[in-house]
Amino acid sequence: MLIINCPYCGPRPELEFSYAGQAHVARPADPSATGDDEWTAYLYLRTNTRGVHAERWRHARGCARFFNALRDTTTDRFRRDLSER
Amino acid sequence: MTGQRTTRGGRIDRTRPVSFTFDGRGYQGFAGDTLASALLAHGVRLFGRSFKYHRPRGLLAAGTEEPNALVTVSRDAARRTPNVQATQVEIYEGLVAESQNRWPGLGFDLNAVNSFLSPLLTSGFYYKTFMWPRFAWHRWYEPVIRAAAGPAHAPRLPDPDRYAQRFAHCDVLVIGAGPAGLAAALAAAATGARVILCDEQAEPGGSLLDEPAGTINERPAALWIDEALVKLGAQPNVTLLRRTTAFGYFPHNMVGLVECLTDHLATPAAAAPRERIWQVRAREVVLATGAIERPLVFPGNDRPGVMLASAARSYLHRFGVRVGSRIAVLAGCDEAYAAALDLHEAGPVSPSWPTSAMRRWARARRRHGLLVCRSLNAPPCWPRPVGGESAA
Amino acid sequence: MADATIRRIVGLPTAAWLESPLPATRFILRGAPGARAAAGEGFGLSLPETACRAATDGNRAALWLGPDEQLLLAPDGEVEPIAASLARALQGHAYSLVDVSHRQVGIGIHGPRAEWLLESQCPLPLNLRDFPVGMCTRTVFGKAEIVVWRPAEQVFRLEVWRSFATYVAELLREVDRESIA
Amino acid sequence: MQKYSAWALLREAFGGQRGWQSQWRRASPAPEYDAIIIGGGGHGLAAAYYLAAEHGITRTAVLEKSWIGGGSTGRNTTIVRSNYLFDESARLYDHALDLWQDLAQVLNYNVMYSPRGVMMLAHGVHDVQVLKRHVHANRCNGVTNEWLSPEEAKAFCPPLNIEPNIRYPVLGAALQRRGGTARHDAVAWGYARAADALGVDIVENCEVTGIRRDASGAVAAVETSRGLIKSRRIGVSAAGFSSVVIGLAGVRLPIESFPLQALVSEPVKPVVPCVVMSGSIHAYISQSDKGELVIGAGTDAYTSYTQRGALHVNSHTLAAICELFPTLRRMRMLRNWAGTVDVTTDRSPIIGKTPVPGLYVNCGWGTGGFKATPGAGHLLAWTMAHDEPHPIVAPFNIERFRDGRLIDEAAAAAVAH
Repeated sequence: MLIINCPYCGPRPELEFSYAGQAHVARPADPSATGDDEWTAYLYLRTNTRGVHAERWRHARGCARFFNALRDTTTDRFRRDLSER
Repeated sequence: MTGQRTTRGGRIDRTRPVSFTFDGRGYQGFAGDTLASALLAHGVRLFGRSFKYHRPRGLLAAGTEEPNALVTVSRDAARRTPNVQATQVEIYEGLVAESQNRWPGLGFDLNAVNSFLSPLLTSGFYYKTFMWPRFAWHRWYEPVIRAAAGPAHAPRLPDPDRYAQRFAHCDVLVIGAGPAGLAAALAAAATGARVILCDEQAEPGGSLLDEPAGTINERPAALWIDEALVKLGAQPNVTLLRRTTAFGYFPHNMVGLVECLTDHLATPAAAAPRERIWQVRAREVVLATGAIERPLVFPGNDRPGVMLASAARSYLHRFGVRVGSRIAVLAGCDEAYAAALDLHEAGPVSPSWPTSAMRRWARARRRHGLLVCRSLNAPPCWPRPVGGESAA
Repeated sequence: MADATIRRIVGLPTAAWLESPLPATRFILRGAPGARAAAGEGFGLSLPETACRAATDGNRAALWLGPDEQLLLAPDGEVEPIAASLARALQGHAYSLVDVSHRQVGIGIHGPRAEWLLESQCPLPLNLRDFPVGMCTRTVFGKAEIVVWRPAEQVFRLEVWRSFATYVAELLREVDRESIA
Repeated sequence: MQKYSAWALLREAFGGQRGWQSQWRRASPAPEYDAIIIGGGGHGLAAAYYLAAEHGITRTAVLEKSWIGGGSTGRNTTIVRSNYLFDESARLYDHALDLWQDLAQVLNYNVMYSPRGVMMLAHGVHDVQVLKRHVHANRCNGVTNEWLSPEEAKAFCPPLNIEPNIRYPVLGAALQRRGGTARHDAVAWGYARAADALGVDIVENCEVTGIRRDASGAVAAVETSRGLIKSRRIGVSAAGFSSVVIGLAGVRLPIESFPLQALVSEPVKPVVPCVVMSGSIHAYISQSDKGELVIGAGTDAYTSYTQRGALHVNSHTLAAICELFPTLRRMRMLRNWAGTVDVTTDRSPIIGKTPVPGLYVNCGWGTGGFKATPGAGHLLAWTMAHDEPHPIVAPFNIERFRDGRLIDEAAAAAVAH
């Protein structure tokens, strides 16, 4: 069970969180003008990084807020200094 | 090797005899005995049968590293626990234990016929055959192999016991309450840190329990343990968990512990949970798990009568049991000297010679240029090279 | 709703250290910091700005649950006056105010073993250093989501959604049985 | 290849066991191959075997970064079944199941395929509806599957608790009798031995660090920890690390990698006769021939390559197992481990060509790749040999995500991942 640093509540146990996948996946501004490949990339393609991964968590059973964090997927260690609201 | 109880010594309580049964036969031990030590004291040498060839098996160790002496312990029809190490079972009044993986009995096991088939049953033999006809693996061969495998029976009735779980948080988790673990816990607790100290044994002390003559800071080992426990017990920031095994080290310093609460009691309270799982989150984890002796490799090293030298000391000093009257000491580390001396002091070590198999092994090793030592009967019981070879 | 009725519906167990259900008037207030300040005036108690802290005044309490979410607690039966007063104070602010009085059940745990009872199934450290008096948060107990608040050293108050209340209370009692043994 | 049989065993018994040959050579990589498979798990070794055996492409190498069968092949719970919902899946998984039937004879290696039945439990009305739908859909596709009442389920698996008042009551079960288990190591070793006998080089401790492409964009070579190896035909079968390997060629996959844990108990005499799975509570159990109870847990919530997971995931699974099998509560777990699983959005695999000419992929099997080992290898080999997708795997292309032709098997995956 990971310890995850919620930027609002501080370090808390993983049981309180929901994982929300890769961070910074932006929805195309105008879907109707977006080509199939770009739309597919938005919906399905993920970096699946082996290394430092920018990801989103939601403190679902805590303050309920989403936030971003950096975690090394080869060690599961968070870069605590860099989690942001 | 036929064990016997010494007249004094050991950490057992000789004023409190405890009766139990093994394979239906009644025995008596003392409070503080394990099933292994109590049976050994009665001269029992045969504790089990090997997995494949059903060869006879005795005690190799005195602790949790015991590979042979697996037994089934039952409190009642629903509370049968298979595959328990006899070295880890604390005896209580009325304990019922049975040997496993034998038919009709431990002494005479018809399955030992497998031993004669050993040239056929080489490792991985099942990958090389049983392929014809196509359907036969699942219908014919596999059921026979499955029935033969598995050393014990799973319980047949629903388990009526309760089990508990809890989370815990600490600054320092110390795993193992031997000399290193106790020292680490004392040092951490002195700083005001919250400390959890756990040990799989009923009694903290670890290897010191096998070293009554040892000293720490010029204090006798037993006294040092007692003082350490008093000091730790007086501090509210310390939790000492006995009979508690750390079983897994999970991400971010989460350690799983299992605490045995009632298996050592003759009459546990009805509401008492049998075990408690602890999910401990520790800022720092100290692994003070000690060392276990590696067995030496020679033909027949798995037969009853061959035991780790450290185990022989443990039986002597913790349980007041001499593991035999004629003892050959053969070890790969300096533990051999201490073991030989201790065992000798507990009653003269008879002139002991390696068995013919060991002699053959020793000759073969010498041909390869390895140093071979044997224990001698004359005190000081100091090994010296065989055949004039130099120890240098 | 009368106390006895709630007890019958959720079938909560009772114990000397367990007080439940704790009837109350409950509101969830959501809104920006401006709304929080205004609501404080309407509620008669300045709402906590520090994360995971509760503010109390007399028999009213406000619990910080999130940066834009507060749980307001008041004695049973005060829904209408509080709602009206908050509506007046919050005029002009963007906010949401939901009466959750009957959505959840209050469970009080007190005594020297309260911390030990809760730590069995709650993954948070609840010792006084990590969870001081006045701290509150949403978290989990076993499989259930709860709000836990420590109003005094040996007193915890849980707010549990109604359908989980029996589960939480029974689980607490199960843990209690460990200590009897 | 030395023939394995009862007779060979007997001969060696009298000959002092000196006549056994090593099962495969420890090959060093040659400078060039007609085909390279990246990943020496069951899938990759099977692909190499079928390339050599059925397509005559014997100048093939399998490049494995550690030891063969040490990844997901050695970490799974060995379940074989084909009770998936959609037509495309039915063909894919039943193709594999057909190959399992006589795999031991084909490879001359006893892979211990044991059709002991796979039972999937329904704990609620929704489960009942979903599983009955599966039974009907399977039967329409000629895939064996049948519906059992709770009493029939208990008759098939006696230790199962079907009391109505438990936390996860059993309301019925779908049973695929043809499903079962196989011995995972034997599958990898059997394919390795058979492929080696046909001339395939199995190169262990050889990590691929780059994929080179020529001016036309087609693959030309792989850079490895053991040097550059040329080939114009490269198949990637690197479960868990598919994104990483295929990313070396600049291709992105709709895949995320999660930890998946499993456990085995101490060995006991036969007590669980079949495979029992419960998709809605993330638990499944079977018993190995050695007597260990083999238990699969759920995936952890987050992507990770660490091959380890959290205790609470196992605890959840074991709590469910103890509820369903109350006689097993006193059993103790001996080992616990995790693997890394590639998960696609629709929980179906990707097999076929990639946008890079000469580069083929077999990935995205999620938690259920073992069952498909012979089929996936067979179909990847066909696809690589013909440079066009085999008709069975054609729907499982990468483009299905762009084209909106997803094959959503989440309900059949048995673990919510």
